[in-house]
Amino acid sequence: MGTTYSKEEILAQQLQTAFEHLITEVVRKDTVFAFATKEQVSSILLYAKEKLGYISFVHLSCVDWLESGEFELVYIIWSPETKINLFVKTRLDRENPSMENTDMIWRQINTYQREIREMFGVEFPGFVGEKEFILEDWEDAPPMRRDFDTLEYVNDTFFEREGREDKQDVRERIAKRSGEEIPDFAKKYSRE
Amino acid sequence: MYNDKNAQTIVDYIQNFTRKNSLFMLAYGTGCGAIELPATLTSRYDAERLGVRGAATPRQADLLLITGYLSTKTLKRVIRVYEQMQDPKYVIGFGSCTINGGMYWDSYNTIKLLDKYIPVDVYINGCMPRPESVISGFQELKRLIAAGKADGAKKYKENLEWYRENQKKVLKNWPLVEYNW
Amino acid sequence: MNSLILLLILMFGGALFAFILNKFVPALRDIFVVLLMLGVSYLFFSTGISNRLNFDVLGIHMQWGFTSASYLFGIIVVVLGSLALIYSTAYMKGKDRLGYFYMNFLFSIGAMLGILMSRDLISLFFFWEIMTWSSYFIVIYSGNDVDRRGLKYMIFSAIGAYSMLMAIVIVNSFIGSFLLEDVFASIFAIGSGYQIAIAILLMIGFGVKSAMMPLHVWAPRAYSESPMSYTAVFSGALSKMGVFGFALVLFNLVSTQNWLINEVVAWLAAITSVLATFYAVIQSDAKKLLAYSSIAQIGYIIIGLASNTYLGVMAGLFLAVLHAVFKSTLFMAVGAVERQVGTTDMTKISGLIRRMPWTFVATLISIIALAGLPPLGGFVGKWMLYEALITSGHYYLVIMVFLSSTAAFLYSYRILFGMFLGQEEPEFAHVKEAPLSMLIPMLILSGISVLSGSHPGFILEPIQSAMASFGFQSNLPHESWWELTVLFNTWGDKVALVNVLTSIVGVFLIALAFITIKGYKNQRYVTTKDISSSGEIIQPEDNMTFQIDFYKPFERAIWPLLKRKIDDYYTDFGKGLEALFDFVRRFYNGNGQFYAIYVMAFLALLLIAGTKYFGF
Amino acid sequence: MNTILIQILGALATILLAFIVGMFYGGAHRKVIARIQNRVGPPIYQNFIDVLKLYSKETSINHGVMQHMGPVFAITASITSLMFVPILTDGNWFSNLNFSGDLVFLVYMMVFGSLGMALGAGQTGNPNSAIGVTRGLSQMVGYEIPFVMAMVALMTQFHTTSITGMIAVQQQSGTWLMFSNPFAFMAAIMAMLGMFSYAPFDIVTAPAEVSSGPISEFGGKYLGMMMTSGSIFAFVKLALFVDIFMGGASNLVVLVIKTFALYMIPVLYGVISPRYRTEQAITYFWKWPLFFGFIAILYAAF
Amino acid sequence: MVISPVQYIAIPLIAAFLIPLFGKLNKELVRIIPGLVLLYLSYISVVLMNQVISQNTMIVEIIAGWRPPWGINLVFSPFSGFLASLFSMLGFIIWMYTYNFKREVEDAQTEKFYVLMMMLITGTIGIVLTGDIFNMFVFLEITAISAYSLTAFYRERDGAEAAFKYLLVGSFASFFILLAIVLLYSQVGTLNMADIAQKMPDVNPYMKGVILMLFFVGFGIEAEMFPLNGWAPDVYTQAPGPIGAIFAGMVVKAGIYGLVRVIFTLFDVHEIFPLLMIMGVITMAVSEVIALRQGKLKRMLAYSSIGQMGLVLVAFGIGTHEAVFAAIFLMFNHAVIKSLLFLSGTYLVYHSKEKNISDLDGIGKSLPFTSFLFALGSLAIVGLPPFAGFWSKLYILMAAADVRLIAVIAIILAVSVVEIVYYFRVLHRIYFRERISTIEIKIPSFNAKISMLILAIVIIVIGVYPDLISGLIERAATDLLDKQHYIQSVLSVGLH
Repeated sequence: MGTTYSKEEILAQQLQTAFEHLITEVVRKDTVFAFATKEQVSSILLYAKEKLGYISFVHLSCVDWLESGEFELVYIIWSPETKINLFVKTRLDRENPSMENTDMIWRQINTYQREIREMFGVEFPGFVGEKEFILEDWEDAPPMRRDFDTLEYVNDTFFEREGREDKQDVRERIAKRSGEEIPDFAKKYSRE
Repeated sequence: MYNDKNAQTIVDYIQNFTRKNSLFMLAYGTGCGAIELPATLTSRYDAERLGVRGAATPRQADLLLITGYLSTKTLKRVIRVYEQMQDPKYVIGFGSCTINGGMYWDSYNTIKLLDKYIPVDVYINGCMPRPESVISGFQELKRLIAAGKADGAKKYKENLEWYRENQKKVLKNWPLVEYNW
Repeated sequence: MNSLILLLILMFGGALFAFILNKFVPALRDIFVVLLMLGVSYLFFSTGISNRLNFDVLGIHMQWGFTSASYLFGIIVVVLGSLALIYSTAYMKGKDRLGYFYMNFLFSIGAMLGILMSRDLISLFFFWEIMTWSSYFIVIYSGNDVDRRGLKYMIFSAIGAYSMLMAIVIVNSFIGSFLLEDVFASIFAIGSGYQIAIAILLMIGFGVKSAMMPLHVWAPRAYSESPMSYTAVFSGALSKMGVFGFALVLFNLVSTQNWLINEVVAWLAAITSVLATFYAVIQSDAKKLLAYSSIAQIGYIIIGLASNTYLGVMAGLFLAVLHAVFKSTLFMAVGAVERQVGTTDMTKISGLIRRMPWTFVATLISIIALAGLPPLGGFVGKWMLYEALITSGHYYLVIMVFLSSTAAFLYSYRILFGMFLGQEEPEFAHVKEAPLSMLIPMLILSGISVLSGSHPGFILEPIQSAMASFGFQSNLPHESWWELTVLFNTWGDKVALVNVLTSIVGVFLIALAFITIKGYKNQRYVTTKDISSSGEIIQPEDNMTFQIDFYKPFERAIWPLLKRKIDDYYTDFGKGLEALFDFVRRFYNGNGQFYAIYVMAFLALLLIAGTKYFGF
Repeated sequence: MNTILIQILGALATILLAFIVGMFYGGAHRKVIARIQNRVGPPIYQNFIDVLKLYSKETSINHGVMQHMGPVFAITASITSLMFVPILTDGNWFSNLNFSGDLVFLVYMMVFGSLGMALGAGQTGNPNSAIGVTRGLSQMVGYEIPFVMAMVALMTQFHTTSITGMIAVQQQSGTWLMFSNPFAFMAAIMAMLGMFSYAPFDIVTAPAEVSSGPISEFGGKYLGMMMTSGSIFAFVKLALFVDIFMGGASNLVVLVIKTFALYMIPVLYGVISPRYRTEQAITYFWKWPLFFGFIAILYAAF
Repeated sequence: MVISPVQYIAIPLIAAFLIPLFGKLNKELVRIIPGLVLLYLSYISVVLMNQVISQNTMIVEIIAGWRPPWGINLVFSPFSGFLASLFSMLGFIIWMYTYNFKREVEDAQTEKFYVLMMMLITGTIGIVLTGDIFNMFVFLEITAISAYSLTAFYRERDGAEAAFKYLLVGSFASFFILLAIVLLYSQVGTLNMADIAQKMPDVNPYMKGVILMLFFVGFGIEAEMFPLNGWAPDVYTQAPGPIGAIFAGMVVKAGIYGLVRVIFTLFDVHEIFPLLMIMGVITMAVSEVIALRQGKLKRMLAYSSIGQMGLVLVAFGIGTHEAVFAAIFLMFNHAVIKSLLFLSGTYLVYHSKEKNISDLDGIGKSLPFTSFLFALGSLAIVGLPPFAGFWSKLYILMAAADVRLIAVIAIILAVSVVEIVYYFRVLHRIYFRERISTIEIKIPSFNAKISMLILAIVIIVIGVYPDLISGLIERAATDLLDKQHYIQSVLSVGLH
């Protein structure tokens, strides 16, 4: 028909043919998003690694979508042939978040999972790893969740030296300087 | 030995002389301040001419140098290392973070005030202190030693319970086996 | 009755009786064997060397009786045998087939005494074979992997024994007598080719038992997998039978024209000791380590004997005695650890020093003796060996010995560290010191090691008389044994052992007093978990001991030497043979017609060829 | 009685001499390194201060009796070796016991300390100690062989195994043995680089890798005694080399000059060298030094 | 009753025919009668041997009044007497073993078994005792026919096949020997062996060669010489255990007796000795290495037996007095030891269908006594002191060394190593494996134990004190080598 597809579109189509109901989006050059369900993630990763040549694991991160009550896990993988970053995104319920363990696909996922478990409290059932990664003996809520109040915790836990002047929340000032609005939902968690 | 500052015996004098002129330093370099130490120790500033030299393990060391912020996780190690050192021993806090938390004043994971947890003989201010300041800190410590006033270890021994209480406030599940005290 | 016969009857009859006793009254078995062995020891010491017994079997004239040389080895055998049996009573407690074990144990000790009292080659061989199979039965006692390990031992022993037998019958065909005296007297009258062949064949036989390269492949596993109480005797005394045989051959059957044999033997022994030491270094199992170490040490002994100088032979025999002493102590100590802890894998155990202090002391003393450090006995032997080799011009040989004994420091340290030092683990907190009947033999033997370091005279005196029987006249001053404390080499250089001892002990005590008194009040013990580990906090259950790949850097450095083991060549050879045998087997294809054809063909062949070649 | 008194006093004087000289040499070592790195460096007496401070440190913990005895083994070895090395060729004062030992004995005595130390280090349970010890022992196998080859070459060449005999040979012939058998000297000197464990053969105590290796659990008086022992031992090695290769010394000044000159070889070689891994060190010793040793023996024997 | 060598032949032959009759009277008698007969034979052996040795003669028994060289005669010389005594005593021990053996088979079978066994023993004893070459052939046929039947005793396919192979090859043997006898008779005109020996120098050398070759092959088949021994492994494997012992202990020995009697006495040609020795070496080497690769116990024992026979042939082939002494000693030792191995081995694989060595795993715990005796036999057969096998091997080696046959010594010793390997492999399985096989275990009956124990005691006693029988063997060797004495003794009988 004469239509030529870019390599990103080819990838998107490949993924869509392989997985039903998978939403893909070509964001920009060399970047493709795939919005998967929780169950699909591991098979997409495996498929991409084994069949499509996405042999390099770049990153696994977590986003706290407090307002919609969800965590979003983003797996970023990369192929040395096509040079495309494939973002596989999935959303978890914020109540008792849990995700399939995928560290058998790439061993380095282990480290990211440890971090996410500690910082966000996302559980990975069946996952073997050292119990503590960064926070030893942490008893509070996971600190990277947006509803965790850092200042209150600091005041409760640590000693402060008297007479320190520069101790204040600078977010308002930064927002003013750059001319941005602090969104309403964020104000709720503001220190002031 | 330290109780009467004005009356040093000749033995004390010799001891203090050797101690101040031979400081085996254990640099606890977790913070960013560790980058200043190579400069301090090598050709440009040459701390070795003052008798300061690196020690590899706390057993051999006299001086614990804490270079910068301490997270709760590293605090545990620092206490451990400090307790493994043998008397007489001195601590230098290095940089603003050890003094008042510095830029990490509202971090959930770094301590703000080092001398609540272990006794600090000398603080060196700055973020970061340059090698000149570090050497000046060494000189201050030497002055204290010569005067018999660098008695942090003794304070720690005497007020151990107070220190422990503070330490345990941060380190929830007290992890240290009580080997040394 | 002649006490020699009584000795043998007691040993062999006692062995059978122990077996039967075990069936009916197991409780008395231990007491019986120990008493029997003590009685035999008493009998042995009261026998002396002048007793001779002559008799004929099948028209072969035989003679029994100890010479001063064999008496020296006999002392090793009975002393080690008694101590090892005392040790056994505790070590073997609760294992099965004890009747079998003790029977073969006593058999092999009896056979060793038999070998030593043989003054003719046939009874020597007779007892040699008894020793072989009785030790073989103990080697396979543990029952694991007998097909490979046991067979290897048996095959090599058989090869050795049969080469001996071949030499024996050839000697007899020339001389017409099996008596050692006759053989020694007239060996040089026969053709020099046969002379050399006889010496070599005999040395193959003795070389197998003393585990000399390339006949050593049976030894590591045979030593390491026998019960340790027997390995003490196995490595300490039984391998010395090979040394005894070497002494007989080298001093009596090799003429001075054939000095090359001496050199070749010495070099083979040197290579043995170097390679075995290297293998010992890379072992991680204490028993195997000691097994390789034994091979290496016997290498030194044979080098000493083969050097054929007064000092060298004295060094060889001294080391033979001392090796029996310290190596059996070490095997006993390892056995004690095995019994108390359950394993000898040094990657698993660590930090037993406070649990088993006396075992540690015995091990430490024996290791110092093994490593040849002054002021213990090992140094005396090593010193004599080096000086003998240097003064007799074996320059490169002495380097080999030095290489081997320097590398021996590595495994010496390994075994002390692996078992006793390192971190003390909670899983070994329950471990108790070995029972007294195991400790006493070890400590007695350690005492001998210590005493021999400064006053070696009490060992050198019997060695002197043994050497006189080999034709080396004593040049030591005739002093009481406690006065013999200065060793000389032929260039007149000396080492004064008492000065050494005084200096070491004096400085050691002063320094120890100083370091102990200084700050005595503040002195305190901290556990091995309290170590500086870059701040990491070691929990009691963490084991930080460095045990795996202990000498990896060294292993890398010597890797080219270790790439291929001699064992592999033998295995390949064996496989090739079996394939060949399978081929031969096809001859019997099970078909009757073929068999009939064979018969006809054979007859035809005979009829055709017979007239031609058999000349009717 | 008088001779015994002189012997004891002489022994004490020897120890003191060895200690002082060794300490100053240690200071000089640090100073030389500093100057080469364009630093001022510590004063030359810095090592005395360090040792005194270590002895004056108060708390002393140990992990058991072997650790307690480790430094004692070390100092026993150094002092006993010292006793058997002739310090001066003339006079009674520094002769000690050197008439009753020989080179083979000395070679073994020198190992004694390392093994004793290794036992002490082993008991601390520190993995770094054990790693350091294994490296040290492996390296020892490396350098002992060329050293012994050199010694054997000299022994065979001059038909004596004692040091006094070697000195006598040199005094008779008037030539130093380093010229009589230069190959042996080469081998021995290269082995000496390893014996001193300075760079490039300092992987045993590499502070950044194994946190000072065997001594990582030793502090206070233990470390002090080890430094003492190390200084004495350095002196012993130097005196031994001077005796064997450089004709001995007739008085203390000559002794100091000769030993210092010799000492500068490992120091200067170390300053400009990076660090070898253990197997590299072993192969280093088993290449050229071994070759020289081989040649030396051939040269001596024929 | 006057004791005479004739009784060796007559009594068991009569007993063999009477056994079925006694079987009608009492079933137990069938089992008892052979024992009594063999006991009596053992008794007369002792008496006759004593007589022969002490008077330094040989007993020549004339049958039917015809004096040699015309009639058939029996010669009880030290050599043949020794073998006859050995056969009768061994026969008695084996009978003791068989007394309760296979009680489950039907009575008719038992009768047949004993009839055949008696005939077999009669035949073997006849071979060694007879002084007439044709008579020897007759006894050989008696032996062979009963052996064929016994091989197929179990009436199984494999047994029948083995028997058929034996029959096939055995008939060649009979044919060759008969042919040789015919040719010989045509040359010398007599069948008496002493007479033949006397007249042998007159025979045409070419005919002599042919006849000797025919004898060589014929007796070689019976003596299991390579490559004529194809029948042997199957027969040993398929025959009942005690019969295997009889084969190894007697039948083969009788074959060897025939061979050496023909070679040493009749022909006395020394040119054949190297051939004998070479064939012995090949037999030994080939069969021992094949034994190494066997997976079945009895087959292994069979090959081992062949190997030992090879060794005997080597010793005879050396031909010196010492060698012959060693050979006879080895024949004795082998008869005893191999019988012990067959007897004990039979119980070890009693219920096993395949008789695989792997079925022996861990049997040492279940059958301690039998296993122990098997182990003892193994140690003895490979020639380890202090057991009997050692001395005979030693003597063979000494004899070989005396004539500088170094290569032969080396081969014998190398083969001994192979022997050690396969016997010890079996011992390992017996003692050091876990028992996994579910095959039922048969405990030996008391009499079987006693019989095996007797053999074991003989082995140990001879091993420790070989002089016990060395005198007899010495005389036997002298007898075999002293041809003139044999001729004179036989031919002078009845002359006075």
